[in-house]
Amino acid sequence: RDNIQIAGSSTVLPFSSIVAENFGKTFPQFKAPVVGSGGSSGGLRQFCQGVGANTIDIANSSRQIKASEVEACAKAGVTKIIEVKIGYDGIVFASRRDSGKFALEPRHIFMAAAKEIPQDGKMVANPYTRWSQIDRSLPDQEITLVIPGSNHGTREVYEEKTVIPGCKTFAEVKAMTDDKAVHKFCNAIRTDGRVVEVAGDYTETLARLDAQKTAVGVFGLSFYDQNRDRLQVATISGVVPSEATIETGKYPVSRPLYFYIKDAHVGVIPGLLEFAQYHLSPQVSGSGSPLDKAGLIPLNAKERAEVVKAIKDRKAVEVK
Amino acid sequence: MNNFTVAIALLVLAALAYQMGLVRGRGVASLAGPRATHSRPGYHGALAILRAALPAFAIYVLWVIFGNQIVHTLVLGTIPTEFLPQDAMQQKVLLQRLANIATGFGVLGEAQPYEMAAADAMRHYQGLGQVLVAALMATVAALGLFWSWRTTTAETRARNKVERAINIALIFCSAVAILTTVGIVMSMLGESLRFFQMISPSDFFFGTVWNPRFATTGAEGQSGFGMLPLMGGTLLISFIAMLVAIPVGLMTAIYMAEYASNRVRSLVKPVVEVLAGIPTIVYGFFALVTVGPLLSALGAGIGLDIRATSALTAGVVMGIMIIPFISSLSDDIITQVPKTMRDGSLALGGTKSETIVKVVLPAALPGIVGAILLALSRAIGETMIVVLAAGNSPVLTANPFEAVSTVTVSIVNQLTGDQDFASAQSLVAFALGLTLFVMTLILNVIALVIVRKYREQYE
Amino acid sequence: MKTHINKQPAAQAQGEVKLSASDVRVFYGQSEALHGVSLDIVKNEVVAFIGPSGCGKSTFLRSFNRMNDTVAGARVTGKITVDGRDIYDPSVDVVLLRAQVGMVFQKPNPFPKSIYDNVAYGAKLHGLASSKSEMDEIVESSLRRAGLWEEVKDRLEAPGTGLSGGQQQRLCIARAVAVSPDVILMDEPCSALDPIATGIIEELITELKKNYTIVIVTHNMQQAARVSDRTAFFHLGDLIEIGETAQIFTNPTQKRTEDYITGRYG
Amino acid sequence: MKTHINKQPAAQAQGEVKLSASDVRVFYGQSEALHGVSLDIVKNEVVAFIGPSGCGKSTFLRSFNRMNDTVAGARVTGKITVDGRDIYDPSVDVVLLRAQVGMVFQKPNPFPKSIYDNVAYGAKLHGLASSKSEMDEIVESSLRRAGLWEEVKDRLEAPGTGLSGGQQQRLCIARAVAVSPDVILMDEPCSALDPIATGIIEELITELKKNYTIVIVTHNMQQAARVSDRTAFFHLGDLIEIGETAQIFTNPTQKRTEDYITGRYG
Amino acid sequence: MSQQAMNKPNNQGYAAIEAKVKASLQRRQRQETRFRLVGVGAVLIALALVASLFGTILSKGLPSFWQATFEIDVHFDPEIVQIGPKPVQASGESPAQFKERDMAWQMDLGFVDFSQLLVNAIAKHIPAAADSPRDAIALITSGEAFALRDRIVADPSIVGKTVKLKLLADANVDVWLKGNIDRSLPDDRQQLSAQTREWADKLYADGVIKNSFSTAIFLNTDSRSSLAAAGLAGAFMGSLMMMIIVILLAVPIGVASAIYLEEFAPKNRITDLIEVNINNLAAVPSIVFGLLGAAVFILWFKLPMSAPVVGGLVLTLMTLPTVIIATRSTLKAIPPSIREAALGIGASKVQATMHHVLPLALPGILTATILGVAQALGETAPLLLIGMSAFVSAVPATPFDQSTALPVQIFLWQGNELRNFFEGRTSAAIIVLLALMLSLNSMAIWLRKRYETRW
Ligand SMILES: Nc1ncnc2c1ncn2[C@@H]1O[C@H](COP(=O)(O)OP(=O)(O)OP(=O)(O)O)[C@@H](O)[C@H]1O
Ligand SMILES: Nc1ncnc2c1ncn2[C@@H]1O[C@H](COP(=O)(O)OP(=O)(O)OP(=O)(O)O)[C@@H](O)[C@H]1O
Ligand SMILES: [Mg+2]
Ligand SMILES: [Mg+2]
Repeated sequence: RDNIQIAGSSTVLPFSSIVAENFGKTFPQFKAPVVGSGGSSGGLRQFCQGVGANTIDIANSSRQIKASEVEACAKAGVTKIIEVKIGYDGIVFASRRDSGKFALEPRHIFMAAAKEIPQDGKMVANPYTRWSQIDRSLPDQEITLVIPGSNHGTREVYEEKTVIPGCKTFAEVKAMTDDKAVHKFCNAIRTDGRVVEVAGDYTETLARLDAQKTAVGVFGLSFYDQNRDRLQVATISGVVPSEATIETGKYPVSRPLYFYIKDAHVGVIPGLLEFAQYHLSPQVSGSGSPLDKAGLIPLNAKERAEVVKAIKDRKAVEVK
Repeated sequence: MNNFTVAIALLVLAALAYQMGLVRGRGVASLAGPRATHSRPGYHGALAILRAALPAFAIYVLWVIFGNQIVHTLVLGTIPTEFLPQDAMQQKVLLQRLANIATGFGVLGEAQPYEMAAADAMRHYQGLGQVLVAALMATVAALGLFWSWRTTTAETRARNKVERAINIALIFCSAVAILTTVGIVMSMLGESLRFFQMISPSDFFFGTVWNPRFATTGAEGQSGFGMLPLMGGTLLISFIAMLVAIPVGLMTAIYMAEYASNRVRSLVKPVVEVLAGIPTIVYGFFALVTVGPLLSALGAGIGLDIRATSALTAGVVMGIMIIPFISSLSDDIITQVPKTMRDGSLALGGTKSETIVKVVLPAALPGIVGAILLALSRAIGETMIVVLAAGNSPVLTANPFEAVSTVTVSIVNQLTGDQDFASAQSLVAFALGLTLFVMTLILNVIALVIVRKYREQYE
Repeated sequence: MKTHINKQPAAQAQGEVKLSASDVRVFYGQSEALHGVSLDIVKNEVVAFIGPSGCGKSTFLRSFNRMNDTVAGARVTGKITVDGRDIYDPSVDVVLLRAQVGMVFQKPNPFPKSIYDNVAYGAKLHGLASSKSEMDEIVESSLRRAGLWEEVKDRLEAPGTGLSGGQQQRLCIARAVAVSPDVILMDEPCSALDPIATGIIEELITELKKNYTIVIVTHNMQQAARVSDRTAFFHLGDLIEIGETAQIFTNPTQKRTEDYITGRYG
Repeated sequence: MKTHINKQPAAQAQGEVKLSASDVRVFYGQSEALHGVSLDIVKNEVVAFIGPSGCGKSTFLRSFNRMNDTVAGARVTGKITVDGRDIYDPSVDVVLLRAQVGMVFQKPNPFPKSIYDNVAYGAKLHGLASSKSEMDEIVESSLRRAGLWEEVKDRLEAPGTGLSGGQQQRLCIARAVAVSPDVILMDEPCSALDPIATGIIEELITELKKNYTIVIVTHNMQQAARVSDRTAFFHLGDLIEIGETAQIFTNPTQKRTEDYITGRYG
Repeated sequence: MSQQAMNKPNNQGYAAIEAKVKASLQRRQRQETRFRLVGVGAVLIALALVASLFGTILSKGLPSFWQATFEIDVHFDPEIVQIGPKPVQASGESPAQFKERDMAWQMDLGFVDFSQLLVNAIAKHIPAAADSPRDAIALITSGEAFALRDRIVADPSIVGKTVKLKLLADANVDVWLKGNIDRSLPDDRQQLSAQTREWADKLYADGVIKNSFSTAIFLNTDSRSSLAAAGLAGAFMGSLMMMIIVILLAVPIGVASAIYLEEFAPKNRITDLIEVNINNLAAVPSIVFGLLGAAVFILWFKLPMSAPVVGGLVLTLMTLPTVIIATRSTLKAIPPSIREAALGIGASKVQATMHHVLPLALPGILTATILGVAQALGETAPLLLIGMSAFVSAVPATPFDQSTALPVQIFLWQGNELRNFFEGRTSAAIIVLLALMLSLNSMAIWLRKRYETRW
């Protein structure tokens, strides 16, 4: 095999594809890599199937590799893995343009989605059916929240960055000592159909919004950006999601994106390290670059330098 | 000696062998007369192919599979140990390099003397191997031809032998299905067992809550792995799909086979078959954007609360997809029923519909059941439509207007999601796959028994 | 018209006309299998059709209950009436016609069902039995009349297709008799039957004659002589002659009939 | 053994034994249709099987070329030999056997192919013609011998299933004759034929006899008397009697045979 | 209905029966009409479903076959394109060395600012473009810069000349010109800057941008960086190769196993086992076949990833049950007398099957093929696990090359963020897929029609 084979997260896929395409065109001596999807889990599973031409070289992942996975990899002979962080993915709440405009707080999101709400020290079944019942400032329309399915990495971010903080604004929750119990309580979603879990991609979320006017959906920033004519974004705690606000950390809901290189393939499959470095070069993933336009929030200079160094050193990943 | 020339050579050989067998067969036939000759010349020809070309082909296949390995081992043997990389990967790179030198393509940088020597060896062994293999193939082929020529007599049971070969080939073909099953079970069993080490089987089989969460989100997942809601969803949606597909499909088949003119039939049939070829993802969107809201609005019209994404939507759309499986196949089968059956009923004063329902359909039943089983299988195994249209809400309900989820959807979600692939959340996909496999197996056994019981044989 | 010449005065129907054909032609695709046949059959008589193989007997017989409709490419012209009503009139209900004019085919074609269901089929269709026991009665009496009851009474649930050739033929006769049609068309009903079974069927015909009108195709001259009142002789798609059976067999008016009757073979 | 008692000395084969059955029993599922029949048939003779419908004639006939193998649930015990070789021996090539022992079925079953292909099929299969013209010749002569040539010579390309009942029957005879088997088993070959056609087939049988051995099932006593050398009478799965045809018809040794022969019906 | 007739229906003449028959007849005729109507209804429903699906797909997809395209003079300004002569292979130079030098030359070429050429070309029509190159370059899809490079690689003498070129406009320009985005939206909701939009309109009015038939969709492979240039060539070839493999393998193997099971296999437990087994395989979710393929073909047989061979093999295994079951169903319906007739003449079982049974079963087998191919062609899930749901930027030349497939392409496109552009593009891809399916099946459809005869 003389070209790089990549698989993994569908969130990273578009970025990877762009780099792959340009990589092939820019370096005539290398063939363009093949970028497969299959989810972070599927990608890493393939990645860890072993070493050899019939295994992939790079796994895209929208989360960091897990210790158990590193272990499983090692068992199959994939002992050294290089981690490359490529940037951040912003996650936004958006509604249809012809429905109400939202200025959300994490607390609102929790109250809209939760199965039970603390009320006067007791946990009661979620009584809210309209946004305006949660907060007068919100539009007076039916609650329908379209969130990513539990198989999505985005779901974790959604929960960690909005639901849990929103949940913890309640005194009753604060009073709980067991962290596990807090998670369990906060993450329980209502089952009356007002919260829809989408297992597919953002297009599907968009289709659901098309089918239901009042729905509010969770999207990637770039997806929203390309469909601004149809969607309007909600502010979270008053911050408008944008590249700038995410980069500076003002907008809370975002997550890092990675890919992992199989060290054993370096030098065997041509162009592996070159690809990684090209990926990290500012003209590819810096601000104003194609990846930036495609919606990737770039690494800041310091992070970038660290990652590039790690690539050059072929530093093995360390997972806590 | 590339594949192409070998293919040509083998074809020529086969043609030669056939011709020879044919001539020989004709010869003995003309001597003994057709009566006293056991097999037709054509069979002698085919037998000659089996004896000459088949072993030669087998040898070539073996060479293709193992030849390179042998050459590589030999070449690596010639390389001085100090240059020989230990790592298998590096050896591969080296061999590639050697191959480049050997073919004269050249390499970057100066080729080391030991590399040159090894490349020479490689060239040598490759050439030698090819010559040997070619010689072996020629010998075997010649022997086969000779054997055929010598042993061909009027009594040679060439037909039986050729038919035996055909029979064996047929058995092999059937074995593919068995091997597939073995492969599927093998590729899922290990992972399933690992899953059952993490989650107790009783929780999995009898649990009524399906909510496998990320391990990191705290709620350590021991509970949310009950597959009953998924099974329920699968059954519900398949049931609805069959409710749509069987009447429409079967009636379409009946109409096309019994009522429609030939023109109409030859037009309608392929058109309906297009339904089977539309990618399921397209159906998914069709369900989500068109059918769902439509059903929802219809429901609202008659005072029913139907969700846009519900078991009903997914079932209906899935039913649409499998219509051709029932309609086209049943149509072919109904057409096969001999006309005398129909005549018998019509002459007794049966109306056309009575004839169809009471005589033709029962006679065609085994085939139609096969078609329906096939369609049902498609429904059970279908994923994309459900992902989009069923609402993906794994709750145990018998209400078709509610959102549900199915086994297949969960398999895909858990397999291609972002979660830890070594965790129960991901491994559950294998357990689900295996369970579904066993469940459908049981269903099929039941179906077989039922069909056996009601099979009607005409003439 | 050609056939009117063929039609002998002696052949004129005596009594109430039940079936009547005039200038019936049948085409299979391009070829004409029947060249304009005219014929009257009166109530409660038995008419036998005889003639060499392939002369159009079956074809003509099948026109009386419009079974030719089911043959792709077959076309019937001319006029056929049953009880004076043109059966090819669009307003005619074919189902009713076929209930009235029953048929036993040349090739036995039992349904792939149990023997019982085979016989009960028509009666069930027309709702002739209002209870299970009534149906049992119909089945039994029909099988008895076809002389099959003794042979199959222990295996009524066995498939009708597992019977011997002659048994299948009698099953088909029983099946047709079970719906008590007004007219019965029988296409060589005894071809696969031994003399005893043939005797039973011939008895049946004689008995049925009291109430029904019967047309029978046969190659067996003796049989025609035994059971039929009148006999029609066909040749190459033409009705050559029709007349009292006795007269046809003893004193045919046409040379061709005579040749056929007196052929060395009987 | 029961059947040996049945077997009369007069029935002993005179000459080289071609077919021989000993204690043949045939079961359809659980029920025994043939209760141990023993019988020898010598070369170049015509043996007729007679007996009431359902007595097992076809079943026995089909055992001689192992056509019962194709019936699900059918089982044959006992021994049948052709030219002294046990045909149920595993080493026997059924195909060769069937090429040697041809069969005309009770129900005409032409292939859904053209008339020509129907007849040419067997000859093609066994390579009996080396050229198109030779094949044409075989087809024509076979059709002629079956007395069908004149009727179909203009429509050889028409489907065989579009023929009349009697024509189909003759087509099936022509088809069997075309491969010139050694032994021909005919199951009521004339059931759908008129006297003239029957005469042709009977002539054919007489002609074939010179070279072949023929077993024929018939319900027509006259026919049996005309064409067969010996006649076997079956009843309820038993071979009751076999003997010279003349003797069977004039002076049967068994009461049941006599009853059957002298039944009022012929 | 007289009491008498009730009691002894059998011995009464027809007169007594007639009343009963007539009594039931009206109901039965109504039933007949109803049955027939239901049949017509079913056919109409099926047709309506096809029509509505087709209607939606066609109305969305057809316009996408036409795309906003520049027809513009591009001057290959040597000032901008500063590049040495293309290397030629020197005598005595090994191919590897020459390749090295050639690569270096091409690399140099890669650093040329091709966008400047494009901006200059546009500036000829809109002088203001030279001042805001960012807005100008947004008009043309980004991949065209590489297209210019490829031209020079192919023919270095082009430098210095002016050539009239067809260049694809940016996807958003296409969306804007086609009106697929609400033109009245304010700036912040538009994808293009006000300046770019204005220029696009002007160039369109001037005829520099035309809505011309898009060859890109057929000739290009998928593209992520240059959306307007995304095409189906790779996916099409991949699918075509897979389908050929499926047809060549699944149909013969499937028909062979069906024949074996239905005609030859002894009817015993083992045959039952195989039968149940096959029926069961039909219900296995397609993704499981992907798992199988990844485990067996890629890991075990060491076949390449993302290759049509593997895809073809996996889809073959997936469609096999369909073909087998469908074929068996038709074989079951063939009257046994046909087999008997052939056997009786001395045909062997194989011959009886080949000469008589198979021709009669052919329509059913073809239907099985049609359905199987249709199913295989539209399948996405199993391809996910063998690396075929991939972004591949080359057209596969052999089945062992990496490739993607049409349904995968559809899947990827339907998930693309730029909905305004890709909604149409996705439908166009579906049209191509259906066209491929119909043409693959047309032979089978035609044959089936020929062999359909009723006996
Ligand atoms: N396929 C079958 N399955 C079960 N029983 C059968 C089958 N074929 C024949 N029989 C039974 O076996 C017995 C003998 O049948 P067979 O066909 O040999 O009779 P036959 O002497 O040829 O009668 P016929 O003169 O009516 O043709 C009959 O009782 C018949 O019902
Ligand atoms: N379905 C058909 N298609 C074409 N020709 C047919 C069809 N049925 C019958 N024929 C032809 O029409 C003519 C008359 O056939 P018909 O069946 O009426 O003869 P028949 O008198 O019943 O003969 P048999 O005594 O042999 O049954 C024959 O030449 C026959 O070949
Ligand atoms: Mg007839
Ligand atoms: Mg019989």
